[in-house]
Amino acid sequence: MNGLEFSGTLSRIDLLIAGAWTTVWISGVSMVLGLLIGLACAVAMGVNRPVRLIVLTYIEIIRNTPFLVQLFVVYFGLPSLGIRLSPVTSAIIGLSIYGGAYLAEIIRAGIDNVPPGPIEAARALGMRSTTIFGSIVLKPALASIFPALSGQFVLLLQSSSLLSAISVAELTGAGNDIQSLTVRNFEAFVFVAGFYILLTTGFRLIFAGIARTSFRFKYLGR
Amino acid sequence: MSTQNAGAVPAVEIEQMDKYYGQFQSLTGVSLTISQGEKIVVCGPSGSGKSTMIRCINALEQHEGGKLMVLGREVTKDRASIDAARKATGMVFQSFNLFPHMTVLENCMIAQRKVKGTSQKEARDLALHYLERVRIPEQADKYPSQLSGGQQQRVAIARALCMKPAIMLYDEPTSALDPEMVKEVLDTMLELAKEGTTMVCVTHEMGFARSVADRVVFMDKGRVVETAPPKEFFDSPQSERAKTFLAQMLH
Amino acid sequence: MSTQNAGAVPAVEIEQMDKYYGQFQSLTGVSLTISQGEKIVVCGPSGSGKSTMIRCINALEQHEGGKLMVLGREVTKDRASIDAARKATGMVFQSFNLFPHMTVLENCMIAQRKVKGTSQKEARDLALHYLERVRIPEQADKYPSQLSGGQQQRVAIARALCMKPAIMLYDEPTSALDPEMVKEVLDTMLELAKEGTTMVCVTHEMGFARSVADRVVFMDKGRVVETAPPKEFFDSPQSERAKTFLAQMLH
Amino acid sequence: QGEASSLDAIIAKGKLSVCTSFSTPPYGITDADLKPAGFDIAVANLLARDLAVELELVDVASQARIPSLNGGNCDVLISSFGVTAERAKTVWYSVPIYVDTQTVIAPSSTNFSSYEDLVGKNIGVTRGSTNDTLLTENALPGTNIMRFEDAATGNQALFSGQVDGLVSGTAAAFTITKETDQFKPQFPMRTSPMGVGIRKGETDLLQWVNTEIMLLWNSGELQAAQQEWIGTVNEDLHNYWF
Amino acid sequence: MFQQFTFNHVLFLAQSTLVTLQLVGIALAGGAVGSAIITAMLISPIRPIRWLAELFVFIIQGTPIIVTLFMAYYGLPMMGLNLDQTWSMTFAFAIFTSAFLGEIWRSSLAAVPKGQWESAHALGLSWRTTMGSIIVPQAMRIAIPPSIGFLVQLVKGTSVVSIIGIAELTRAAQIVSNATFKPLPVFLTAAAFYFAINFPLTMLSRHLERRFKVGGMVKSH
Ligand SMILES: Nc1ncnc2c1ncn2[C@@H]1O[C@H](COP(=O)(O)OP(=O)(O)OP(=O)(O)O)[C@@H](O)[C@H]1O
Ligand SMILES: Nc1ncnc2c1ncn2[C@@H]1O[C@H](COP(=O)(O)OP(=O)(O)OP(=O)(O)O)[C@@H](O)[C@H]1O
Ligand SMILES: [Mg+2]
Ligand SMILES: [Mg+2]
Repeated sequence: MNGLEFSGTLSRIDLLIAGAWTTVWISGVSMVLGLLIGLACAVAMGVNRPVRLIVLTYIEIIRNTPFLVQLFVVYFGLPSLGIRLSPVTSAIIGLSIYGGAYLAEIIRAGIDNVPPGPIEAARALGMRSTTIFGSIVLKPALASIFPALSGQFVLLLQSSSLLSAISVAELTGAGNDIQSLTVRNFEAFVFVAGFYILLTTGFRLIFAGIARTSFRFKYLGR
Repeated sequence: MSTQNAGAVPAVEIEQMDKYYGQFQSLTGVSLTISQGEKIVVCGPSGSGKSTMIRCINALEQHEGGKLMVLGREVTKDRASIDAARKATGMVFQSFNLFPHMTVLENCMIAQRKVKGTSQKEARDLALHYLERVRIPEQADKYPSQLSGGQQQRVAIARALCMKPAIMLYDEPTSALDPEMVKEVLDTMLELAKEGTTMVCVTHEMGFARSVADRVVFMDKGRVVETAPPKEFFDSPQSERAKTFLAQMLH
Repeated sequence: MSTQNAGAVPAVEIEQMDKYYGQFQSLTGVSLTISQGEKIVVCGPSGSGKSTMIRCINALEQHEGGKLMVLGREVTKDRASIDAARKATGMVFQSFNLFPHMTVLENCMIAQRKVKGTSQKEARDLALHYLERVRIPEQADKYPSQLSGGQQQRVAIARALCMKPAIMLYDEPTSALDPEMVKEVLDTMLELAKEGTTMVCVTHEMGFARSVADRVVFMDKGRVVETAPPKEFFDSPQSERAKTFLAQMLH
Repeated sequence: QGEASSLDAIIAKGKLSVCTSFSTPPYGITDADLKPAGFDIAVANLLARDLAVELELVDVASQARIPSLNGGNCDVLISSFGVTAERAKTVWYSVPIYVDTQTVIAPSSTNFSSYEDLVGKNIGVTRGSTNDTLLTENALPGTNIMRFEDAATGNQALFSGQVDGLVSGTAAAFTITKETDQFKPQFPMRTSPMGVGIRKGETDLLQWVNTEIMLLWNSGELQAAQQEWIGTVNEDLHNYWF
Repeated sequence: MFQQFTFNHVLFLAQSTLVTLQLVGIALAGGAVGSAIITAMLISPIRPIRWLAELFVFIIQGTPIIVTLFMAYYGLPMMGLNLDQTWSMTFAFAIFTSAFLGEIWRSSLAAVPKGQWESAHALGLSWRTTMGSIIVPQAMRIAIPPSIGFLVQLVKGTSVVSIIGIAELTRAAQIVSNATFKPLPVFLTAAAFYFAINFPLTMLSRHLERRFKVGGMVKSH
């Protein structure tokens, strides 16, 4: 195995592109679902102690066990309870639940970090708590955690690399296919790494763009 | 429900009000009656309970003992009474507390829209009206972070005014401003004061107190120590505490 | 190396000094000579370059044009000249900048130990001496976060004094303090000023300027606009800018 | 890959290091005492015995087999290692030690008799295995090929009903069918010889392994191992020898 | 049918947990050295050195650990480094750790307020003294909670080596699940083991975070 030999990998680049696309869309859908779960949990944490405890249990269990194990539980474990999900569905559910736990914490922190001043001002103006949450708290909260959100998305994207374990044909899986076809393992993974870095960078840019348009107020300082 | 005097109802009536933060008693037996249209300046050393009192009037804090009436209606734990107190009062904070994610105009419109259900157009017109009153209509589409401190505070005043409160409460509205901006905000307030809305203002701007206030309320350690017209208060304070306080204020 | 005048060397000599931050010119042709033992108060509107000037004297910033001499030695990019300038000057910042992980005593000892190589005992004695001078020897073993703002600032002063600088530089030393703490720090500075160390102080405490300063330096837009004894400056400022500035300062 | 004889080196260090898998029944599994067992491991034991050295087993996943061998993690690879032309460019094979017949194993209620029956079904394979290549090459459009990281994961998919069928050797199928009648092999697809993997250039080691296999066949020990673990004996194995 | 999921298997999982901890330990040891170097490079005044370290962090943080793993696993032998499986894993994790901890430590140093540098300079303290006596002691407190947080990530991250067949906890669970064909209880047990390692770490990290944030860093003395 002396010398690098990229031609075998290059000629199968379409596999990598297809894998990258799977990675992107599954991660994207899971991120959105995860955000919803995270938001719901973040709000629920503020409800009362029992609810808070339930949410914290969920968060701690997910954060302290490997995603791969969670994935196996969903894909191989649930059928023994009569719930049979396709690899892609399992992947999306697994990733969303996984991401949701992290996002819940981040969003909670964002909500807690909204300065009390504007909230008091809103109360002084007679607004009710639901209005205050929706109109005054949410947007600044999201704005302040946006870097963390985008970081979490990148981590989610990377976690999706484990999905090939349950036969989802994502980027790492495609890399594995190529390496078994070409028997040029290192070359295949140089490409895979390159694709991930491209995706990561691309997503960071997109997120930065979203931040600049949606949270314009943050970037207008004097 | 209200102990109405003959003629006009007092804007604010406080009787033996107590307020605790946990163990700590922040207000002790505070009594004060403010007539409608009156201008009150509240002063006193740090921690004396000035903010606490003003926040109680706005029902941002709940008092524990005594009685508080705003426009003749008692403020209790009851949601409706709290809403009524907030409707009657407008609050301007030391640190402006504008909504950072909304433009100046949106800041002035949101409460009208969400609390009063005013239409978009009406809310906008009223907001622009008050922005003109505080002399910054041209800043309407900027975000707070693009404004100077003085301008931000004037937006905060306009925002409060948009709810047409009977009583304006100011909590050290100029103390977070650079010297050059203090003047523009004080001028704005002075102008508004001339128009007859009731005003309660915590401030240490003695010049302002002299020229605007009907009465100065001096607080210390959670109590109202002295209440007097400004001239009397500044030239011949009665209590020892006020004397030393004034001496320090003027170095 | 130094353009020595007859008699004593000036404490600070600035000639046509320029300073840029990137494109932005923050100081333009600043000239100022400060004799040893002189007390200078620097004032002027925000952004006028007061901090920049004082930071240049301390060599925290490097000036780009002109000449700066501290105790007769020119300050250049040369490491040794920078060290000399820092040795000659003590700096007290607006925000104290105490080392939070060290006790008050350790704060006062670290530079003596590490820069001068003073023995543990000597460093300790000197630290305690200066803590006494700023009237907080009893706080020696506390951590900064356990002190009030005024006390923290006094520790910062003691820390600087421990290095026995010929020139003390203060950058708005009281503006981060609440009114009651301002007085204790100003009193401390006043007492120190009586002893003959050279002092350059950026402040807007006009009472302090009147009672302590030999000269007031008024800056605007990166230039020294006016230099005059305090009485003259406050009572009959020459420049238009100083007039409006003073008018606003005193409302 | 030095000049020195790797066979001599093995003997000198007194240890034969074998890359294999502990989770590929019946070739490599763990028994009730959690000790490695299975056909590949039996062969590894025989090799070590006849070299008179200690045996060291290195558990590697399917797709890591070649890199592990070439990376020097072990001396030989005995891990249900099917012979393919592509792989033979990178490693050397000994003569086959077993010829498996590939099949689809599926729940007993199903009847797959040709590739056509697989259309529209989820069929699992181990990623990068010879089963993978076989199915990929022969599957008709519409067959949903699901690639799992290793035999363990693939088996789990079959057992949890996540796939309708799993391409596997009859040997692997046997492990399952001898335990339960819920699954059965469907139609034979192709025969697939398996050999011992050896790094290219290690002529003396290859030579020794080939000789040893012949001797094991001759003594009947290879057949016994096949019988014990796979349940059948490859009577025509020597037809595949080269 | 098949083997029962017995206490023996649970013991086997427990043993494999030790392998996981071993992996973490070695990765951490290698990573600590690596992170120190990367941190030093990241704050270096020499730009090309800084860029190099930033590029390294960018690539490693932009790549899933499993891909880093494959690269080390397949790539090292190509460079003539014949490490065995465990060592090539360790190498991959040390690289992974260096990039993440290096960045955590750099930002902790940067989080020390600028005023601290300035007052140290104003007192004439040398760069070394400033760093050693003023900045690093403060940065360390800031760095501890995220470093522990990363440790949790690392413990979980080691599960991916199961894919190349190191018999750590996740791989052991696969082996047992394949022998018993009872994936759900087996993987839940494995999850419990991970949880037992990580939960105390998470709690510790949260506790420290809260303490450093609320109490200010000094009151904790
Ligand atoms: N949320 C709170 N929890 C506990 N104590 C509080 C709280 N808010 C205020 N206090 C205490 O109540 C007392 C009165 O506070 P208040 O803010 O009313 O003083 P103030 O007169 O407005 O002072 P300042 O001039 O500094 O604004 C102070 O001793 C303060 O420490
Ligand atoms: N690090 C920096 N980078 C860029 N511009 C700076 C920097 N520091 C100061 N400036 C600019 O230089 C000018 C002078 O600043 P300086 O801090 O000296 O003003 P100042 O007179 O001390 O003001 P203040 O009273 O607000 O402290 C200002 O316009 C400021 O924006
Ligand atoms: Mg107050
Ligand atoms: Mg300044």
